[in-house]
Amino acid sequence: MKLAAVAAVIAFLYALPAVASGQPYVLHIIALSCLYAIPAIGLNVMLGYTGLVSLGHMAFAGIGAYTAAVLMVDAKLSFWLALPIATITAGAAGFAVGSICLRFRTHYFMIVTLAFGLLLHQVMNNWDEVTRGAAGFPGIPRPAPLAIGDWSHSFGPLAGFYRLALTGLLAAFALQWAIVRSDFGKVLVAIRQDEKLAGFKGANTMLYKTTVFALGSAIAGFGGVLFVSFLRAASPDAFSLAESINMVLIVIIGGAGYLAGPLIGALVYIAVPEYLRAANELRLVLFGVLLVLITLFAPQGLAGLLQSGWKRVRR
Amino acid sequence: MPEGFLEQVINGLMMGSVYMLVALGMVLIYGVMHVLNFAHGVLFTVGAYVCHLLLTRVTGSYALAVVLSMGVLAVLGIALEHAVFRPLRGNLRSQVIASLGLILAIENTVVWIWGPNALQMRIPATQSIVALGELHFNLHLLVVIGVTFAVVAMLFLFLKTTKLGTAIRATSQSAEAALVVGIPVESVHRFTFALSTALAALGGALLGPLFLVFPTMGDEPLVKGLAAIILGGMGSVPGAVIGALVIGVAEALSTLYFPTDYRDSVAFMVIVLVLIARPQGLFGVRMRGED
Amino acid sequence: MARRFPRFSLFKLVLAASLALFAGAAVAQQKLSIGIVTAMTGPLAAPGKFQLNGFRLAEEEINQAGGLAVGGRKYLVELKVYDTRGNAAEGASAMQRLASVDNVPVVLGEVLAGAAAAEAPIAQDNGLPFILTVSTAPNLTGQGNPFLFRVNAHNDHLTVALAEFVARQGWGPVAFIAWNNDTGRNGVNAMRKLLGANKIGYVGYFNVGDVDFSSHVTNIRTGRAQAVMLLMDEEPGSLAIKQIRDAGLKVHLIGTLAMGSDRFLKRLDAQKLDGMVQYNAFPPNVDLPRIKNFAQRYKAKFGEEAHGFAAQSYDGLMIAAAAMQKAGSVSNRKAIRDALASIRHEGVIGTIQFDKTGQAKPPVYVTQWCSDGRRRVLYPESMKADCGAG
Amino acid sequence: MIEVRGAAKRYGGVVALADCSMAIERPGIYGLIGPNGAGKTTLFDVITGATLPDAGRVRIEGRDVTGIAPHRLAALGVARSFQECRVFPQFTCLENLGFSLQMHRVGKTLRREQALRMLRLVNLESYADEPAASLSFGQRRLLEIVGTFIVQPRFLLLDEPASGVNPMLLETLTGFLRAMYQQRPGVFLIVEHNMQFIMELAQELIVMHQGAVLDRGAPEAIQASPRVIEAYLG
Repeated sequence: MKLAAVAAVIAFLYALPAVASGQPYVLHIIALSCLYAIPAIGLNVMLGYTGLVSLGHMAFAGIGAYTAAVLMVDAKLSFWLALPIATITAGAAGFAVGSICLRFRTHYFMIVTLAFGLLLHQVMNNWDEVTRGAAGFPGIPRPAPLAIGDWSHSFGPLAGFYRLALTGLLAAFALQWAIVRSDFGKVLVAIRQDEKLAGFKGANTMLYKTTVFALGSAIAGFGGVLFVSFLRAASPDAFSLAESINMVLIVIIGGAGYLAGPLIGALVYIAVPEYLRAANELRLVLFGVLLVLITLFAPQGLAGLLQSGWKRVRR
Repeated sequence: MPEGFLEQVINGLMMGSVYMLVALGMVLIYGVMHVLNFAHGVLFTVGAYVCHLLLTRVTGSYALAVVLSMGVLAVLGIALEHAVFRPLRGNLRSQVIASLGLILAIENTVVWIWGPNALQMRIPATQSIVALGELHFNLHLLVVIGVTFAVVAMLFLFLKTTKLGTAIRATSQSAEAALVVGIPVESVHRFTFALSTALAALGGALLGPLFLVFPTMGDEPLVKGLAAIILGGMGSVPGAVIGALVIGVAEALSTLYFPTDYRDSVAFMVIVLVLIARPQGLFGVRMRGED
Repeated sequence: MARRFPRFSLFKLVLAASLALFAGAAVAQQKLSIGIVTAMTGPLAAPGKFQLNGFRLAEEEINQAGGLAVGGRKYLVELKVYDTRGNAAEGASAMQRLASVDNVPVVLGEVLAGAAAAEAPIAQDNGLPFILTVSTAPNLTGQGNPFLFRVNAHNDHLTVALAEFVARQGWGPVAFIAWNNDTGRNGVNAMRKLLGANKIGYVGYFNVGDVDFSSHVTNIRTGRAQAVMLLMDEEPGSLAIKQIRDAGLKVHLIGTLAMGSDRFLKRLDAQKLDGMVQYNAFPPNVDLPRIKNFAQRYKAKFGEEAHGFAAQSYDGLMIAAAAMQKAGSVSNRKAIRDALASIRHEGVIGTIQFDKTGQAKPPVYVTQWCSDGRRRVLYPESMKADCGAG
Repeated sequence: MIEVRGAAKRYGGVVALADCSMAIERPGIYGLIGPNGAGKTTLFDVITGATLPDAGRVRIEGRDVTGIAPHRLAALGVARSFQECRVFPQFTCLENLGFSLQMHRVGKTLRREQALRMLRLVNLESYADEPAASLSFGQRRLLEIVGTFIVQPRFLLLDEPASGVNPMLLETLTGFLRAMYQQRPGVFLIVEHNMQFIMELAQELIVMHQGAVLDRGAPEAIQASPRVIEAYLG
């Protein structure tokens, strides 16, 4: 029953370009929400399930994005080759940085991730020869059409890319789901609850945390590649400290430690401001207040609220 | 030693003393309540704006405006402590996240009220230039440094000699023990928060005339203040003072040796290295909040 | 014909503006939405404001003249303004919305290069002409996007005259204090290219929001720089000059167009600015009717001296209007694009004509502050004029 | 089997362990007692790798394990409980036990079976699917201790297992510990303040005082030891 509902929603989303062909703006917003939800899933695995509050998450999305940009534009590599390479690069960078950051805990961990986030952002901003510097990296291509046998799909037009973004999100979501259900995920949740105890029970917590940092960074990098391919331009500002903090905001508002949390968070973060386009400063004020209220009164985020609301309805 | 080395040290000490005010406020809160308040930077900004408002609309006296803005911010601090930080006590993660939310809310409220453009705060009395040999300094900068050091001295005296100061130090060592010996921990928390936000306001009000008053003016002092208290060892007041000065000097000196577009990272990488070598910071006794 | 047409339209506008005062109630006209993307909040809100002022003035003048006459009908222009905060993703969404929901025939604006780079391809997808009026990053044009146009001179072009001037003065080494963003970095790179690396002294970058320049000042002193180029906006610019002068540094100051205005003077004093040169796209006091007139109208509406960004943006909207007239349509985007590609427009900043990459080459100026707080024009030679004309 | 040689540890100015040496040669239930601040918990922390001693070595079965990571000790068959009682609060009782088993590479299907069996032994089976946070303190304590036994450790260190447990549950606990020892004898080292409980259970008592081992012997002998009485009263 639940499965059927999910399948129906997914089918509807895939069919949307055909239904809403006159609504490219809607497709654009949903695609963008997907592209924010992917790094948010990466952060949810770290923050929501393992309890690692990284304040430099988007820097790894940036590593993926710029790696792919350079590979596609300068090395003339195909998107389909650049995507896995960039994802792995972001993951490797996450592993290296994570193994330093994870020597620290709580506040110290946050500050050290913030420090690395700043450093990586400065590299993107300052390394003119490779990243094209602060002015941004224009001319990043959309993926080339894919043809398997008789079936072919092109990703240049909005509708085509929309399906790719959706597929990317589903892949990231499926990975998250697999992680959470696995024994590996069990250890992560144990670490979140009581890291010391998990260690005495026999978990090599450092290894698990580093792995999850690398994994989260790889997911962020994967999202970053799709993001710049969607925008067809990369800009260091998209991977700044402020964006990393916004990512934390997305995960918390959506519901940290819930499978659907990052999706809800990204949708709220992207779609609501688009809806409120008029009131600009005010909408950021509202987001700030919402974040404070959620930490105070609904630490489970919107996903948690929905779940408990649903339980109440069913009762 | 490259040319200009000494001068850079002086530059660094000056900026370091500005960072100090922010660092002190943060370290007091951290020590007593174990809260890392990321919103401290925007409170600094609000302090500057309130001071500007009081100076131009209410009183013509800069000194009075500074003191009043400290009062206003102290009240705001108490309100925040009561509404946000007290309910989240003991939950580090939520406190940090709530303070990130406060940054968004407060900074954009400032933009909403005062607009995105910078305001100027001119205090004619402190505009002149003081020459020290070949070097020239703006008088207001010397005022800032003088006031900062006076405040630091007063704070130390206060913490060491008064009953309330002793209560603060006791609470920061162990809240439970403080409760046992009859210290009203709740009141100490409230007072510490008020003191800390008043210090933030003082920083903003002092810095406004030297530079400009603008919505993101608190970001830099926040980041540097944060760096300072980590370097000094979280929770150590003398550590914060030294940490702020070290950060200021390291930053200024880094311009002699490193490309300036990596200046911010240089400061932070120094901190990461120090932490790897000495996890408790320069003056910290031990890490708190480990488990 | 193409040459005379815009002039005629401008003349008509001015005439109609005065007539409109007497005309009273006009016939009900149709609305024509024009898309604007700009930074109204965020770190680049200040330049965004000047940009929007220029659009607003053009909107008002067109409407007071009774609207835009295209294909036998009159249209009242209505600006659809979206704030992008200089953020690429928000800019892309705004552009998509303007293209498909608001269905505008043309979009103008953007301040930040990174956002413009993400907006331009979406404009191209939708066959929607997009006119940049402020962003100066050189690599924006030249991406093979036929729908992208830029009214203002880009960085390399802007700095040419200044570099020539600096080279002629024999100042060296030239030090820099520059924003660590596209404005600052592109400026430094352009000057390095033009002056030669051996003329470049200390380069001090700072982040948007930094206010203390003391360590840069020290390094400039010890580096024995003869001139300092300040690549930033007016707010940090005023702080930097104050700190340089307070420190007693005797160097020639070189600035950007943000530092050649009376507003900038108000932040400092004439003595601190004396002798400073800056490149400029629109010196408001130049003795040319087009410039003087615009400066007056701008002052009447906004109560302050005209800003180059505003003048460029004003021209942007006017050239879009002219292109729609030339195309004879307010909805056929392709025709409007083609009209833009071939148009020659006499704007307030000078003659605007787009090359194959969509880049215009309006005149650029070098102005210099006099000791009395007025400005003189040093370049181009043909316009050389003394204090009070810059 | 467990050997501590010359362990020393200071926290700031406070001496927690001072040249503490102790050896346990054969399986049995050992009680570790001493006045508050004698260094019992610090000794536990040093043995289990939670704390790196300032000086001294720890050996388990002849292998130097000083300061090694807790998870490596767990792999050697060392399990411990905590004075403050630690379980995973959001995990259910089953998940808590299942996690211990998972860490010892027990397959998924076996986990549930074994966990249920253990819960039944301490009368917690009706709480199997309740989160640990909803249990009473005493029940949580039982859960914690069951969680250490379920992996059949060869070295078990319990830190004040009886504190905060009501008399009825205490009986369950005593019976459980005995049964476990009979089933699979190992080194059980138990810090305890409840003298009645530990006297009843332990074969040998080790008395700590001022950061070192003061005396050890059979419970009756220790009860009569003048040194121990002096330490407790002084």
